[in-house]
Amino acid sequence: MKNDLENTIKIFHGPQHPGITGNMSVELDLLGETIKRAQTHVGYLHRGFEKLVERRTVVQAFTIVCRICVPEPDPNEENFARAVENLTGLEISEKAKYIRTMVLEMQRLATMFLWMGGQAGSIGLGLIPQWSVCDRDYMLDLFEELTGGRVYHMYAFPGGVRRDLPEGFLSRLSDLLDYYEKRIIVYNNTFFDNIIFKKRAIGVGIVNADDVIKNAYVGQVMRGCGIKKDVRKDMPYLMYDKLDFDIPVQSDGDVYARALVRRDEMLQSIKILRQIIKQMPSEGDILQKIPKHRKFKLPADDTYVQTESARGAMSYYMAGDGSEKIRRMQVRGPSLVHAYTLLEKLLVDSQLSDVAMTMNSLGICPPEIER
Amino acid sequence: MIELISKLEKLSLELVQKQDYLYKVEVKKEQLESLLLSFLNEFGYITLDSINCRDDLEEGNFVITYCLLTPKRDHVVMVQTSIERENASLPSIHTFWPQAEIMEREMHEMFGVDFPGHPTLIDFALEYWDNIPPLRRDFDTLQYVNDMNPFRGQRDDALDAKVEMKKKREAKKAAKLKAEQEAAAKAELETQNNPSQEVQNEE
Amino acid sequence: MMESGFHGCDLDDSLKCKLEESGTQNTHSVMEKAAAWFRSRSIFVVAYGTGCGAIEMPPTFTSRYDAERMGVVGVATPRQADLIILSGYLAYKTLRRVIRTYEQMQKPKYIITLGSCPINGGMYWDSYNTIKKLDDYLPVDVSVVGCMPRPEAVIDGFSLLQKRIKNGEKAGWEKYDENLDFYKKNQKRVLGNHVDPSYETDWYNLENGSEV
Amino acid sequence: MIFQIILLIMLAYVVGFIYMGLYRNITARIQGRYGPTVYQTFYDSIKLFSKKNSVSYGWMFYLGPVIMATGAVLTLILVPVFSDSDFLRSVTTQGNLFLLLYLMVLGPLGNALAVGTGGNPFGVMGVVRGLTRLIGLELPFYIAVVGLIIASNSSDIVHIIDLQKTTGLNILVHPFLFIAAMISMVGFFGASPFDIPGAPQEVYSGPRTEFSGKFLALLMSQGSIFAFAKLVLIIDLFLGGADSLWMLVIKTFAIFITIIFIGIVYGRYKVEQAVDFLMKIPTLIGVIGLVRIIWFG
Repeated sequence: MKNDLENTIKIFHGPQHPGITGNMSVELDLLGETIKRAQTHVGYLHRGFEKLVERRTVVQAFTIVCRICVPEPDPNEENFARAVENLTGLEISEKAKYIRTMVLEMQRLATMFLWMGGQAGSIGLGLIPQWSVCDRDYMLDLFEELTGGRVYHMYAFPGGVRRDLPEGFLSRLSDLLDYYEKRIIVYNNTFFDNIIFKKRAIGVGIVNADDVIKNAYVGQVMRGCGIKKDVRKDMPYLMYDKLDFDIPVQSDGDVYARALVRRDEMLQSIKILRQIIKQMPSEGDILQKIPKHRKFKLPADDTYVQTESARGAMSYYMAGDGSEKIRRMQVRGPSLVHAYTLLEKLLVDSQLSDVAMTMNSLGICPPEIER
Repeated sequence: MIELISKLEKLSLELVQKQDYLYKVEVKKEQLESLLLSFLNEFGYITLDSINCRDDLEEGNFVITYCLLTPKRDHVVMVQTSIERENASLPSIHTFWPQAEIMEREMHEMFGVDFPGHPTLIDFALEYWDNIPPLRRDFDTLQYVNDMNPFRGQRDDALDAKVEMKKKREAKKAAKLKAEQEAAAKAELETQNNPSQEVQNEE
Repeated sequence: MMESGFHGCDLDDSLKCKLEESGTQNTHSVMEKAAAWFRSRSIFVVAYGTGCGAIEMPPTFTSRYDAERMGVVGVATPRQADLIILSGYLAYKTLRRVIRTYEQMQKPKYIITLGSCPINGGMYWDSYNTIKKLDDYLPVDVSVVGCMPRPEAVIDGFSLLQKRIKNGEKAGWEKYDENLDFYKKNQKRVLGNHVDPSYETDWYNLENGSEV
Repeated sequence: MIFQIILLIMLAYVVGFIYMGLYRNITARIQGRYGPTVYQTFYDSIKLFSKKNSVSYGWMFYLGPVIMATGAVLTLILVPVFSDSDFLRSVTTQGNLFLLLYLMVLGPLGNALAVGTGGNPFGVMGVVRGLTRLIGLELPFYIAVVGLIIASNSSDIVHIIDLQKTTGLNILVHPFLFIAAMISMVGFFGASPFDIPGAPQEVYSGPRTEFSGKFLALLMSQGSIFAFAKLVLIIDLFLGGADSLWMLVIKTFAIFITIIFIGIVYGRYKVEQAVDFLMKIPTLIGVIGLVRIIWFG
């Protein structure tokens, strides 16, 4: 190892780099273009969320938790809301559960489109980002109509959701899903079946299936190795136990397998959303009234909740102390282990050309690593 | 699950069910490493999902929670222990779980917990930090911010929000009162002028 | 909470910030006017997403909002860039890199900030790791407010910047050159001396020496 | 003579920049957006010329763009632009293919020398990638050119153009050679899938990483002049040259838009994959064309 590192040059892949997934950096020791050692550096986006949350009441903290992961804020809101509900024993109505499930699946679709842009951009296929980011925008329009926010929704409040569905929303969602189904065929032809994407992605960034379980790799990394696990099925929350969907798996464990898993998950999300549109109850409370909003107290207890985000299981640990403030909220997103333990391992002996592609396929989101 | 309860009872530990998929077991610090090892090797909880730390300043200890999963991933077991706040240190478990390395590094930086035997206790998110570890509750972030990074001053023509709010509220109240009085007076006047109005409206 | 009348720059009187609102600068010759017009028509943005606002950069630059039709294009390196978009809050660690990136850019150069965080801390006003008041450390040309600003707002920010360049108004980099001591002192106050090259460097002479 | 050379360079500059603008515009339309104006690259280059420069790596570093520009301009004035008309003809009657092939490599080599002194690892990586790719690109192109030289029994471009009037266009007579030359021409244009030297997701802008302001503008200008020269060379060799300005524009645009359409639907090959591909498929096609000429000529 020491001898290998003797003649290397050290470069920083990021934080100012077009090929990095957000504001982070990977320190690479290169021999030619082969990477001999990789080390991840984060902290460029550290805001101290966990400290900020400790200084705020539940209602105040609710507005900032969605900022924890920028590309997909909704799993954060869901986790936060569910943790508070677990601690205080709030029950939410069936309609609110359906709406929350719907928002989560919509967010999953939107994130997948953004990922597709990044993944195609990392191999220089400039056409796909242009299309897919635009397609994602149509979903953001629906979000805006539903919640009032394009990116940050602040929607899943402890005890339900903040607002009822607008009139005719479900039919508009249904139209968009029709459009997406057509588009996914186009993407399949231009991107997933693209000969150059196949040539570059197959056999690159192979994750060992034995490591997956022990090292707590989650999401598409796990399912790309043929392990059929998903929080939505294993520890069902909201309405997922009443919905019919599959968990797509691939067995190769490389970048291409993860891409295919994501493509199939998009189709599954569309399937779930169609069921929700059909089953959505027309009547029902959307938000359970919390007595004394400002003096809403959390009991001295702790809980741990998990949600399947678009990149894997995202967990929150939350503890109250009998006062209005939250004693401790710790976020454990999928990126933490992926960006450190996994990425540092995968990049060794790969090429510089593979760095951006590998990072994108792991779904690394820097703001969630360091909060 | 019953199997696990009986196994833990042998070690005189109690498994508490917290939620549908959530169990918790509390141990002493001395027992922690051996218990985690037996969770890994004997009970089949081979996934370490996260290590969480909580600062109980009033009791003077840190509460550390290890969240473990089986390969089935259908429930979470929280192994909880509390350690002294002063000179806090824990055995490092990065040899059992590689991902613990980064989690412990983060905990070291944010809480100042020491991990003897940990290979890379370097900076995680902060850079050149020389204050109390920031997530300890005796670190006052507002004080720190005011020292480092003062607020933007107001404009010269800015108004005091509290006074303005009060004024607005009073004005609103006065306006409401006035409107009510006017409405009452008007109604009274109308009923006096044409008493047949109500009948007409009903038609 | 917020103390009224508290001003950020506790500096010597000699370094008192003389950053008045930028007035119109007279463009002297036709050549300069022409150059200003071409500058406004072609703005290269360095690819650096410093905060949450970076999530609205892809929509802005791709087919739905298409900033390229205004001549705003992304480039990879700071050497070729005219504009850096500081999209949101800046942690101290990022601020070091941003200052370095900004100084690698070639003049004339501009800064656009997105969101409320660079203006007054935004919702991270009590965070121990982010700065408030970016304009103490770097000269900001256009601030687009919002959390996040929508792509339309970002494009509006671009067009405002283009208008200002076209009119030949005094830009941020000129202010930065004039008040280098003020900015360097502020940077040193929050970042310590942990920036390469160090703050003890004689900036004025260094720059003259390396002028080509 | 001098006047005509200057006029030719100006023509190449304008047409080249409009083509580069069209490249961006057509790409944008396919991507579903409005895109920049056709003159956008021209604005870019003027703006870059007006930028200040405050970095220095010594004179060798700045010689790089100059060498590249020299290579481009020399290539341009040795390629016969118009075959039959007197307009702009006097300089280019003696276009020799061997000299041209040499000049086409001059630019990248000069740039490599310059970037090496810059010391930026990404620049050096980009140059190494570019030179490796050049090995792959040259082989099919040279095979195609050698095939044409054998077929027409001359290395004079004017002669090759004249010959096509009697035998028919080379694109029809020697289609294999045309395909081989066309694939490597995609690479010479830096279009996908052979655009690895300047891949922004990997090495920033590759060889251009450290260049800014005037030197970047010079690189852009030489790029557009060179692009025009290469297009003219292709139509001279395979499409029978051009008699008038209209013919020139139509024929070069046809070649150009083919390159755009190929580039837009593909990502980029890694450099070893690119060389692997170029050494196999286009080379094989070229060899088939060559064998066809030699045995069945």
